Amino acid sequence: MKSTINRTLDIAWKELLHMRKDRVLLPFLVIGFLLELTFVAWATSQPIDNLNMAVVDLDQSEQSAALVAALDATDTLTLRHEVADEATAIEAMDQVNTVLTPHANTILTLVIPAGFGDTLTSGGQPDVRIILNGAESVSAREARRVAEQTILEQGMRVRFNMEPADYEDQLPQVTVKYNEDLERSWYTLPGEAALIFYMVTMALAALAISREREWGTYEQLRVMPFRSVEVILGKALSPMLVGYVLFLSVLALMTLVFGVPLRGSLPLLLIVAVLYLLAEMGKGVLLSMMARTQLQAVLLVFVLVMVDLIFSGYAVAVETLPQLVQTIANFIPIRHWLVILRGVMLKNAGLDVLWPHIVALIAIGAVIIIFTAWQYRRNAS
Amino acid sequence: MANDTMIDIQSVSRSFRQTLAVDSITLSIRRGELFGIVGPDGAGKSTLLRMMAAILNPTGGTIAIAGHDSVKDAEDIKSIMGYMPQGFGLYTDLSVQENLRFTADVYGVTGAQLEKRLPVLYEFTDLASFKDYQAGKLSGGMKKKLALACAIIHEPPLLLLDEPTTGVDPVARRGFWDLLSGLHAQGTTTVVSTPYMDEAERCNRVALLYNGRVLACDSPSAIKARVPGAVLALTSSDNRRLAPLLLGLSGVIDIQTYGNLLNIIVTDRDTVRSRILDLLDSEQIDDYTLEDAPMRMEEAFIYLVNHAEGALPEEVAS
Amino acid sequence: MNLRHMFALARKEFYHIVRDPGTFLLVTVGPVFLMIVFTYMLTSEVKNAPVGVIDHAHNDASAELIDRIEADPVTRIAAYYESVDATDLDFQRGDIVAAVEIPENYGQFSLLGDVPTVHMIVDGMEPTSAEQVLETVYTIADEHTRDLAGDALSGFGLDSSLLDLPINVETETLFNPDLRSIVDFYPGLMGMMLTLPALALALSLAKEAENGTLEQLVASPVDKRALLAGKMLPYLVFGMIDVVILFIMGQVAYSVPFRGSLLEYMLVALLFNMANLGLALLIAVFVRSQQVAIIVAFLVFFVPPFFLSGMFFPADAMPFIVQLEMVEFPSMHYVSLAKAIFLQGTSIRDLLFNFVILAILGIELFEIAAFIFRKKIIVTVPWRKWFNRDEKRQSLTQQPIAQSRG
Amino acid sequence: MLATSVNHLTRRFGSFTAVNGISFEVPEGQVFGFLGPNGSGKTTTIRMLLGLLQPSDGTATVLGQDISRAGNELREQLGYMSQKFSLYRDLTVVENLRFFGKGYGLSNATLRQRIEEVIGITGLQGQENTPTKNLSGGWAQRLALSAAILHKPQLIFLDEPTAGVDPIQRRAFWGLLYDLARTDVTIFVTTHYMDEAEHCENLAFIYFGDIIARGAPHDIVESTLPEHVLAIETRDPVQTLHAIRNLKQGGVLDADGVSLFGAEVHVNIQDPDLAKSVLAQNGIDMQRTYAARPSLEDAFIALVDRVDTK
Repeated sequence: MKSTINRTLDIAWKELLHMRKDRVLLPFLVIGFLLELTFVAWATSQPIDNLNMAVVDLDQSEQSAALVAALDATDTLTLRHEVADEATAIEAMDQVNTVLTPHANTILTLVIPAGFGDTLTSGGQPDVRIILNGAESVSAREARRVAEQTILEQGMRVRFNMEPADYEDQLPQVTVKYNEDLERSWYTLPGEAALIFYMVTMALAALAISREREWGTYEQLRVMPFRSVEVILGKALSPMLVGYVLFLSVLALMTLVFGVPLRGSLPLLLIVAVLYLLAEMGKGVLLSMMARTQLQAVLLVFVLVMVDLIFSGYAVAVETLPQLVQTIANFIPIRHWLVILRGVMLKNAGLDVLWPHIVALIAIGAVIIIFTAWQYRRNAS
Repeated sequence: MANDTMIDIQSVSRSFRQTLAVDSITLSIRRGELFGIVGPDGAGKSTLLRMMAAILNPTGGTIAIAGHDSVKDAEDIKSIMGYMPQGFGLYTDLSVQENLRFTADVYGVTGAQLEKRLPVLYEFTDLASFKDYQAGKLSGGMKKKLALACAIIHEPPLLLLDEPTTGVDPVARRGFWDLLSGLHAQGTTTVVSTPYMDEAERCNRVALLYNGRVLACDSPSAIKARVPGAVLALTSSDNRRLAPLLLGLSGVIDIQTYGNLLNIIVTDRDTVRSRILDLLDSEQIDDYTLEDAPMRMEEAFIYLVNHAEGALPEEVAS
Repeated sequence: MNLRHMFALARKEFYHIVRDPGTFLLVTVGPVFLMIVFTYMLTSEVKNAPVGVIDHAHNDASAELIDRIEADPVTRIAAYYESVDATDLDFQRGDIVAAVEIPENYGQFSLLGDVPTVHMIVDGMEPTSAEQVLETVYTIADEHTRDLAGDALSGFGLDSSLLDLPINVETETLFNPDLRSIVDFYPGLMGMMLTLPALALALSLAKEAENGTLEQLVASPVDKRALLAGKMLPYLVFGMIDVVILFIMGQVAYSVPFRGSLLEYMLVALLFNMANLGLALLIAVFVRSQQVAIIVAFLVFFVPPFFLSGMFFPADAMPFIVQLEMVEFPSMHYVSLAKAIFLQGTSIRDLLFNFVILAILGIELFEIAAFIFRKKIIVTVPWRKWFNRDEKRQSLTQQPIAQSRG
Repeated sequence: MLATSVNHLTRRFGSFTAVNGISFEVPEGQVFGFLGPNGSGKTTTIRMLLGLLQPSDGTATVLGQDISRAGNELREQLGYMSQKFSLYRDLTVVENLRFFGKGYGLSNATLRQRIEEVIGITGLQGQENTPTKNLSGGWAQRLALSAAILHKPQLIFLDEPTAGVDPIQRRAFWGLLYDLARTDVTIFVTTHYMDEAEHCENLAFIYFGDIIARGAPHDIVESTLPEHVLAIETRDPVQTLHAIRNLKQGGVLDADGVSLFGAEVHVNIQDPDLAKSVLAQNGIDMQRTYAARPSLEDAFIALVDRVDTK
């Protein structure tokens, strides 16, 4: 008589064979998502620069020219149009970039009133106006930040002959921890990696039983002398394996190619990944039992992923979300996994800090797997 | 009648990549015939039927349906024909009535014409009391009846049915064939493909298809008459022991076990019969009956296949 | 095109949509649900971010600063610490996202120009909210310092205007005064949601091919243009219903301004909807299995518009070749047009280039699908072996007679 | 000894009774046919015997064990080939067999040997590494049978094993079943093909949850339909059909059913000779006639008819 472990492995081996034979699904999932990771990495590391700036210089003085030059010298803003009056400038903001008319869309217009130079050199406080294009809010926000800072520096330079270093200590001091350069990709990439990891393994697990049901082999499997826990674990094992390999490669890709730091303990991450996988596998197999067809299973996974994304902190830190959302988020495995993953990678967090999330993962995983096994047995009778 | 031929198939072939599904078949089907295309899975039945239905172009040869070329005038053919694909080609989420009305719209049967036609079809297929059922909830036999009703909604002179009774139980199968006989009686030309040999016997003429070729095309009785030899039916108390011994007798081509009855196919009735009697005698079996039995279509088919393949013992093949 | 056939198919397709809960949800609730998820992920504003305080001063000035931080909706005071080092653990846990260290001499100015300033530490892990928190706390601290300095100057009998910035910047924001990102994402997102009906259409055609009902249709005299148009029509209708629902949702729930002509926007949405559905038909003409259809549709519908249409990432920043490539995708033109009509009140007349291309795509994609679609069946590859003659022959030689003879 | 014995077995789904207190016995080493139209309760019965479904009422023993208490030990002695083709179509022949063998707890050495044996029995040599989805209907069926007999079960349940398989392959398949039966394996087959049912040694007909006939195929036909079928070959079958129907309606001819059968007209009558003379007197064109015994299918349809009219 063979042991439970042996039988579980028999099923797991068969599942691996299925995966090897499917020439569409696995390659699509893996290549598709690695492609997406690269896309996201590229898109989020793209600096917001060369934004189109228009200038209405009614002063035409040495000082106004210097101010315009200072703004043009920044990476963020590029002088595209010099227009005679404000009305023309605002009209330009109506334009839309197309292939035929690139750079038509003005993000920021600077209006320098007459007398600007004189007021500034005579110690007065001259006015300038900034007109922002709110239709491109992300760019506009960045343009405003850079413009205000540059105008301030230029003013200090002309009026007090002070360079930024001279008055730095009079401004609040800022230290940014963990992600010193505020690299967007450092945050999005681990999130994206978790998402890929999550979707691929869930999709594979969700197919495990719905596929048998569609093929008509489900009944045959139940006639064979397997126990329910052997079937479920066997079914979960191979998606887990694939998921794990994928996780390792994504981790390597992130750290080695995209330069996201890995500051904490790698072994800790590798172990917790298994716990996280177990919880997600349970969910996948559960979905699989609910679905009648493979297509339904895949659609269910999509819906679940969308819901989980709200709570996961995938795009935005959970801490900044409403309290209710934060409470619900505690019951979602990927939320804890993201905290752990980012915590270890960026913050060098250890067990002492992360233990509540690890405990939560184990608890959620256990509940899901027990519920799944119970459902399977109930299905069978 | 000016032209007696409904379907004229001239050396038609069809290949899929490297494989030849239909291999230069020439057939002619007359108006008013109930014509069977019989053969095992993969013989090319569906391919041939799909080409007749003008939804698959031949890679060689021509098909003319009532004088229309199946490639050039495909759309003309489609309006004079009713076609029932293999499987259930209707919408399971629509009701019986909705399916019928949809098909009627597609075939341009409308208004008063449709209102007159529907009761006739309900009566014909016995589906009246199910008209608001979703088609997916009907039993297998009723699905087939519905599919047939849809195929004949525009009273087509030609009906093409691809394995209409596969997976249907005998009661429903019988009912379905009674419907076909009814249509036949009304003069509809019907081409039906089937893997079941007993159904072949209900056709006027049958083409036996094998490996994309026509092995024989004739009336069922004429086809059976081609098989030399006869069938003897033996019942005895110890058939299981006898079967291998009988197979060893010369002149015995094959044995089919039907429970406690053995159908013995022999080359020559009289000589082999006496050999069998000798064997029974030497085995000391006396509570037996040995009778003549009719040749079955299935036996004829297998004989013809083996004949074509050259797999028969010489004494039979000659 | 035979209109009777088209309407017959459209009616049938409508039944399919209404009777299949999955499809029905996909084309009705789906877009709304997805919109909520997307807007949520992309535009959430930081509220009550937990901030730690290391107060070395313990005076009125520091208390006032702490009050101001607490009072700001973006931030709240979460904990007090003795030293900066003590904040480490809470930073790692994520219990605080920023900390403010107030120096011992905070609020004490001397005429020598010493300006005691605060030191702030920000968790930069998530840059978007980190920037918001940083900006908020920085501005509070800077203004507070200025206020204190102003008071101090008045105390010394000096004019507080000395502290004024050298240049006064007045900012005016057009189209979206509060620079809410949802306002400029929303029109584009509305278009993204229209991919759901398109996906449903592609699946529906693939399903007909899988179930064998397409074979029946192909064998009927229905003309192919009517067949495709009839299948498409109900999805077009549901797509437009989605547009209306999402439009109202944008006005009511997200206060997205609308400055252009509603008629013009609806026209643009209709064309985009048609282009999307045409693309779906094109996919379905080539792909006749649901599973593959869903994969191809995902690649065609979601990836390009998301990353390349200029909805989230400015199209200007793309390499020119990518921009040129995007001309073929309806989503780029839709995003340009929708944004301009919504926010800037621009008329189609000023965006003729995009409009004309979108219109061409809307009609042409359908035409291409109809051109390629053949009223013939496609025999799928798995059956190939069935026709393999060698195998058949082999099967026979081992077959009944030879075998039963043993 | 009995391979299976069923006593008043009942299964209800809600208010619907799928199997209604049926009883029958299957002697060891027999080919037993369990027949009925779709939805008559065949599959439900098999599922109960396999332990996949609990009976609502009644008892049954399989290989001497009570089905409501049997566990994995019983399962290891049973083979099952389900209605739908139930092998993994993306795996090759050998991969499938290996999985099934392991599932039934065969050791590696035994498994290798059994796979070779079974492939020999079912004639799958040379197809070992063919993906299952590329096998045609008949070959796939053989593979399914191979998987079901791999662990040398004493009793094999076959649920409509030849659905969709062509006649040549079906015939070969039945040859295999008889070879197995010779090794004292009991074979329990459900089918709705009557020509196939004729192969069985013993039959039970189930219809809407009730057993309506039991016995050897011949006996069932004879006890159900003592009359004959008269087949009339004629030059114009359609016209002849109408003529005979008129005779029947006019009370001239005493016949059960008149139907068109290809080029022939079939009439069910008690006495063929009497009928022939009546037809001849009435000027019916008869090129050739022959009388035949009704088939099992005829008997089955008659039985169902009787139940329905009750």
